[in-house]
Amino acid sequence: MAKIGVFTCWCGENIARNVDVDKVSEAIAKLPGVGCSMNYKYMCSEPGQSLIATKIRELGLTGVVVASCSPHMHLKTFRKTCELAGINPYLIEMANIREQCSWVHSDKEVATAKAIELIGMAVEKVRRNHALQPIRVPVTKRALVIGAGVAGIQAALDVASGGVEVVLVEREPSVGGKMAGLSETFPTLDCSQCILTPRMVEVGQHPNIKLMTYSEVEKVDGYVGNFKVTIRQKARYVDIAKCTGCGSCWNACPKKNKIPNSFDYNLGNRGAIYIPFPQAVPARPTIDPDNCMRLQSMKNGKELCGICAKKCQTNAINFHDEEKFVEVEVGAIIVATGYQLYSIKKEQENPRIKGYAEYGYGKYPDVVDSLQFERIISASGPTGGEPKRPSDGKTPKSVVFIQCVGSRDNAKGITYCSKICCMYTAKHTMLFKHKVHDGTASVFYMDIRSGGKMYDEFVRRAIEQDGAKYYRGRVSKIEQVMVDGERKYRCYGADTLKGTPVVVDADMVVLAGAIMPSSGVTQLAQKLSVGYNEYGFLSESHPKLRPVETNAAGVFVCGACQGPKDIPETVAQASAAAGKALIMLSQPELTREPEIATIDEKLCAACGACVKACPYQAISIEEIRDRKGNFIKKTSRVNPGLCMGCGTCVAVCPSKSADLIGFTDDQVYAQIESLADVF
Amino acid sequence: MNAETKSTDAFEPKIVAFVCNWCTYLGADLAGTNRLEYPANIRILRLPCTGRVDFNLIVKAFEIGADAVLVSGCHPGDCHYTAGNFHARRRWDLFRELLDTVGIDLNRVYFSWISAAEGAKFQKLVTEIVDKTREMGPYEDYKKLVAES
Amino acid sequence: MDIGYYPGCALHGSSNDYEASVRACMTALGVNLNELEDWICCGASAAHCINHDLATALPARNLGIAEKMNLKSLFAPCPMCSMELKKANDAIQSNAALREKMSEIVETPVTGAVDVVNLIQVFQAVGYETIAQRAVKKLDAFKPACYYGCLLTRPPKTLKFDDPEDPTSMDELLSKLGAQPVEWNCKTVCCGGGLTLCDEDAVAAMTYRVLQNALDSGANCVVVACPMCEVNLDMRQADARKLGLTKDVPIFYLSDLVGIAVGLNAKALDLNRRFVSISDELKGA
Amino acid sequence: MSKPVQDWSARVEELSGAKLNDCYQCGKCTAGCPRAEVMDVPPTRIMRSAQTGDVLEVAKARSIWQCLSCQTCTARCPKNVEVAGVVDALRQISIETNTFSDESLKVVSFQKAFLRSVRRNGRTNETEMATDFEARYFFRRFDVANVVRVGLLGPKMIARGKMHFKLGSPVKDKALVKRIFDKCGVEL
Ligand SMILES: Cc1cc2nc3c(=O)[nH]c(=O)nc-3n(C[C@H](O)[C@H](O)[C@H](O)COP(=O)(O)OP(=O)(O)OC[C@H]3O[C@@H](n4cnc5c(N)ncnc54)[C@H](O)[C@@H]3O)c2cc1C
Ligand SMILES: Cc1cc2nc3c(=O)[nH]c(=O)nc-3n(C[C@H](O)[C@H](O)[C@H](O)COP(=O)(O)OP(=O)(O)OC[C@H]3O[C@@H](n4cnc5c(N)ncnc54)[C@H](O)[C@@H]3O)c2cc1C
Ligand code: SF4
Ligand code: SF4
Ligand code: SF4
Ligand code: SF4
Ligand code: SF4
Ligand code: SF4
Ligand code: SF4
Ligand code: SF4
Repeated sequence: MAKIGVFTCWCGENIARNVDVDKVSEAIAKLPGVGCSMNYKYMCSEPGQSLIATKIRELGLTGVVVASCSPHMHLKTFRKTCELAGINPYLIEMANIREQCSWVHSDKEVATAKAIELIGMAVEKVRRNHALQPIRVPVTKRALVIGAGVAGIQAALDVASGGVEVVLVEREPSVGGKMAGLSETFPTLDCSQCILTPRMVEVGQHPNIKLMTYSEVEKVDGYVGNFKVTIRQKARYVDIAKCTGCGSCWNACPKKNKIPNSFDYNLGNRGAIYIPFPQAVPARPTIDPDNCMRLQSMKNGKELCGICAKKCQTNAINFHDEEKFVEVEVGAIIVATGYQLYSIKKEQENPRIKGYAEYGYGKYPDVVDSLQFERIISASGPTGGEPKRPSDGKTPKSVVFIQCVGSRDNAKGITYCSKICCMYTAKHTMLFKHKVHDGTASVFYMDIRSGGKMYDEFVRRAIEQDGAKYYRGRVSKIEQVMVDGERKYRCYGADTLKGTPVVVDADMVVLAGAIMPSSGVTQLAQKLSVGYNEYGFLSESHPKLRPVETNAAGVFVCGACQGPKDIPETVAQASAAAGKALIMLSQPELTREPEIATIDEKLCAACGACVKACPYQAISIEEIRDRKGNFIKKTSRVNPGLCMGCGTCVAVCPSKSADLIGFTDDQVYAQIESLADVF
Repeated sequence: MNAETKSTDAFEPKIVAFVCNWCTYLGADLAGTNRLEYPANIRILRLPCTGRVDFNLIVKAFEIGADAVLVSGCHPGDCHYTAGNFHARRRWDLFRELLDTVGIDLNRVYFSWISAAEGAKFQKLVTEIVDKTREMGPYEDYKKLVAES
Repeated sequence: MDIGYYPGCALHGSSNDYEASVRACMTALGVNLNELEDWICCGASAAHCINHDLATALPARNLGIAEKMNLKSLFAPCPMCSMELKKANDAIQSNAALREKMSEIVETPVTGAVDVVNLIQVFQAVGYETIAQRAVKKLDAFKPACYYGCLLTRPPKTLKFDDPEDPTSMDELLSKLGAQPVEWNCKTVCCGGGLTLCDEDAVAAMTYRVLQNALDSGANCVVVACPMCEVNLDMRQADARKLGLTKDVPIFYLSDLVGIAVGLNAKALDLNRRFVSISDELKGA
Repeated sequence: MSKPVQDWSARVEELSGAKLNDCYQCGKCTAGCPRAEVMDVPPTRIMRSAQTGDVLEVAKARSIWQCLSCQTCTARCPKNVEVAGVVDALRQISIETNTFSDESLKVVSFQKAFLRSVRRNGRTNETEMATDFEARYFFRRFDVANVVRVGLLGPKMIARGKMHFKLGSPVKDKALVKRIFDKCGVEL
């Protein structure tokens, strides 16, 4: 038999001024099942709370309604009161007679009547409340970081230094990401390798970091605190435990310097066994199976070449290596898969994105993208930092830089600003001018976006000190022409400030292509249940207040995979993500509100409507079998680790087998029906 | 409404509102904090998300005598649950058809987005709904329909 | 194959050599041209400058005739005509009010149901493979600069044909027939044809740019699929020479080259009336 | 003359179907326009004027009649704006308001001569058109050089059978063509 205590608060004058609290208590006392109804000046105060506690104990109340302010204000307070008094904290409901009544209705009679109805609704609900226990889940104190660019490196080092183990997965043979290939970096023009290499080495040596390069995430199971992740380690054909990195193999490979090196964006060459760049971590080679003569010949049962293995003193080379699957258990996941440049050329993979046939990228050898230019002027690049154009190795005297290529171009299918190209283009003009003093750097831009500490000063320096010529206008077309026997690239542009067309003949053209998320990121996002936008940039929970969390509990994002970003922002975000992961992993166990969905498996028709509707992929269809393993029926099942309690499944279930604890159909209908008498 | 305090012939519309916990409920709280007065004809039911609202809940509200129903949640894209209100929105077209089929006057069902910061919008909306419903008069048709069947 | 045919004013006037070439070539390929009965001018370069409604009404009249004749597709060898026809067709198809208005103005029902095609599309419909099989002569003497001009691909929203910046459909056909089309810059650069009678100096400069680039890229002729391009590049070449054009460049219609490949002679293709005369070798003799 | 229109932006949008506010003044239309070099108001500025509604100034400009309708601007506009359509709209407005400059008379005369020929015959007759154009243009401008130049070209074309004195196959329903012109409110 229900015995409900109803405690009406005056909130000083706040409620009592417009609601006749005595009349309320009187009316409520008459409701069936109400065991006590009283009012007090400040229910949330110490004496107010002890009044409630005393009544709970004295009368053996089975449920409590506090009629006062918004539950967002004090539901937690009164739950604690109940718990202290010895009843389950989920057996209390609040009626909001302040924000929804006394503060918004001045007619006292009307407000009093409404207060009585609101409390009546709460009484009907609490009568149907059940004792609930918060869900507790254990936490595996280990984090997974996916992607080892500067974002992944920073996040891994921070988590590891916080005393938590990290598994760092990188799909390339070396860590470092794009930053490892940059020349000097804005806004300070320090050498990229000089600042990144020490951290790459640290990642390779940190006792808390298990580095898995040339590996990708295959499968993700489980939920926050308890993920089981399967990682695929690609066949490297070199046992990096045995290998010392001596280099005898790659120096002897007959394919040495014959295969385009993707790390140099195909401007330089490597061998079939190679390290992508000298500072690679791990400093261990990889065999490229498509270009190795031995591995190719083995397909036909032959054994050609094999020179590298003969040279190797440590027997590290294994032509029979195979890909391996490794399962790791982690409590939190940080995604740091970075970006790639929009490919610019006429042919595009994504049908929604169009290329720039008018710029001849991919057709004209000296029309390069911005990352290629980074390699061309990088001291570690294929030309040793001497600016040379790809077609004939001549030093370019006139370079045209074009901004917003792809970015902000609706016709090509990308509407956003890539945010960093204004800055790196200014940098490019400076680095070029520092190396070719009599050269001309011309920039075509639409707007200069240089918001950041010392950023605008940086751009102004490019113009004022280094004499870069900035034209405000887009380029319409680039044509390869011969001028006095010299190959030139004629850029048909505009100077919108002057209001005329401008034509500039360049020896080389650099296109600042749009920043796009790394290939394959959407498949990864689906494995992790992380949202992404139409371009594939991963979605944070809230752009301002939860910038590194995602809506998948326990999964965090940082760096350019979330949106275009420069290094300072990337690193800041990586540390933030590491911090958030450490906060989560520092708890002995995770508790979650018990207000989640349940399925009545007897009723469920396994139609799958809920599975499709659930925004968190928390429901799946499973088979019920008897003890002998005979199939009985299919049913949907909620994973309590994933369910966030939104109730969408309940609304879509045609057989009414789904319900939401804490907001059950039973409770909600009772609330509505309580109005039947007064309506 | 309370029959003793109001003269019986003056029609007081009865409105049931299903609102989400994270946006519209907080918007209503803000209207309160700012003392934005609005008609007392509305009864709010707090649900986690508008995604939780199904067709039957709306029908139920009319069955017990509501003259209008409001469903209000977060703005699209701001949903606390990523996509819950998106589902609600997609269902909305279906709702309308179904409601129409069971004979509910679609002019009596309101769907809106009110954020936690939009106390004034909440005040305005409730006032408008009450005014409009007052104009339309009591929803006798549906009650008759229920009584007949 | 049967297809509707809209010659347009140019092919019945100054560019009657194009009509001869197209007709001969189509007959050789077994394409039967059903000429629109009582067609009128599509308005070409003038109507859209002067009156918005007229620019739709003139082509609409022709589309109405085509619909009345139950023609599924309509071949207009002049890209300006086919662009204007297509534009009107699209507008009428997607806008019910305009459909009514135009049907009333042209006193014929028009719904926008006709598929308007250009010369290259007709060859595509016949099939490049089929044409190659019918070829009796290899075009190995030809190093054409395939010139698409403005209106074969532009505006792309209306034409939806080939890449507007780097079209290749003509190059592909001619490569199949043994020619060696050159890579060049001016495939879609305007030759100035629109103002050929009004601003001779400017037009000469534009013609020069196109022709010189063709020569610099190693071409021995320019191939067009447009009567205006032909007249302009051919007739204005004397002026271009004054600006420095290094030598004469013979201009062909695409149908000329296909015709030569399938064995037609210079007379059948009407190759003898060009301003810049064509060598016997290139006439396919 | 058509009715006077107050809001020129709206009128330009109506005639061209272009969304003027989409233009972000990037200059790509000017950069690729084969005529921008000689234009007094290049396409980007034409767009800007249309955007602000200050159109009558541009209607006087030579540029709009120097445009070749080559569609390069429209094809390359990153914002998918119908730039060439805007130019057409301005040409129509300049004729409606009779604001085109003297310098543009030649082109306007040519276009009108063309359409007059179509109105009369249903198709163009080049000889008639050329004579009409030369006559009107010559009498208004005394541009002897032009008469001589076109005069020199004429014989060349006739010699090659490219200029015709009569239409090959005349249009039967010529009256309908006239009605079409009238219904569209074309004044030539
Ligand atoms: C031309 C150019 C010049 C620049 N210059 C500067 C500058 O001067 N100053 C500055 O501050 N910023 C500069 N930037 C920006 C800078 O490159 C980025 O801010 C930074 O590299 C982003 O780091 P990241 O770790 O997020 O991404 P990335 O560097 O892209 O790293 C991502 C890593 O994840 C790996 N990965 C991707 N997908 C997977 C997967 N599915 N599984 C496993 N691993 C995966 C990749 O292989 C890569 O190693 C420049 C950018 C460009 C394009
Ligand atoms: C007009 C305007 C509009 C904006 N609109 C937006 C927007 O729409 N979206 C957006 O994302 N951002 C917006 N911003 C930016 C936003 O205001 C800032 O990003 C944000 O407020 C910065 O937060 P903060 O905590 O760093 O600094 P503050 O908000 O300045 O907080 C600093 C606090 O420290 C206290 N304090 C200062 N010195 C001391 C001291 N010595 N000892 C103790 N306490 C001290 C101050 O009293 C203050 O409470 C806007 C900014 C402006 C100017
Ligand atoms: S020779 Fe052997 S030890 Fe030396 S780098 Fe090659 S694989 Fe490693
Ligand atoms: S076996 Fe392959 S990797 Fe080794 S040296 Fe030969 S080609 Fe190079
Ligand atoms: S950062 Fe600058 S160059 Fe890059 S897209 Fe934005 S405005 Fe264009
Ligand atoms: S200072 Fe402010 S207003 Fe000026 S450019 Fe920078 S961000 Fe924009
Ligand atoms: S309540 Fe929401 S999150 Fe939970 S299972 Fe249902 S739809 Fe999914
Ligand atoms: S919607 Fe309902 S019946 Fe269908 S699978 Fe889900 S719980 Fe079962
Ligand atoms: S190209 Fe388009 S967006 Fe750019 S200035 Fe011209 S009309 Fe405007
Ligand atoms: S259509 Fe006119 S404005 Fe546009 S590019 Fe061609 S000539 Fe220039």
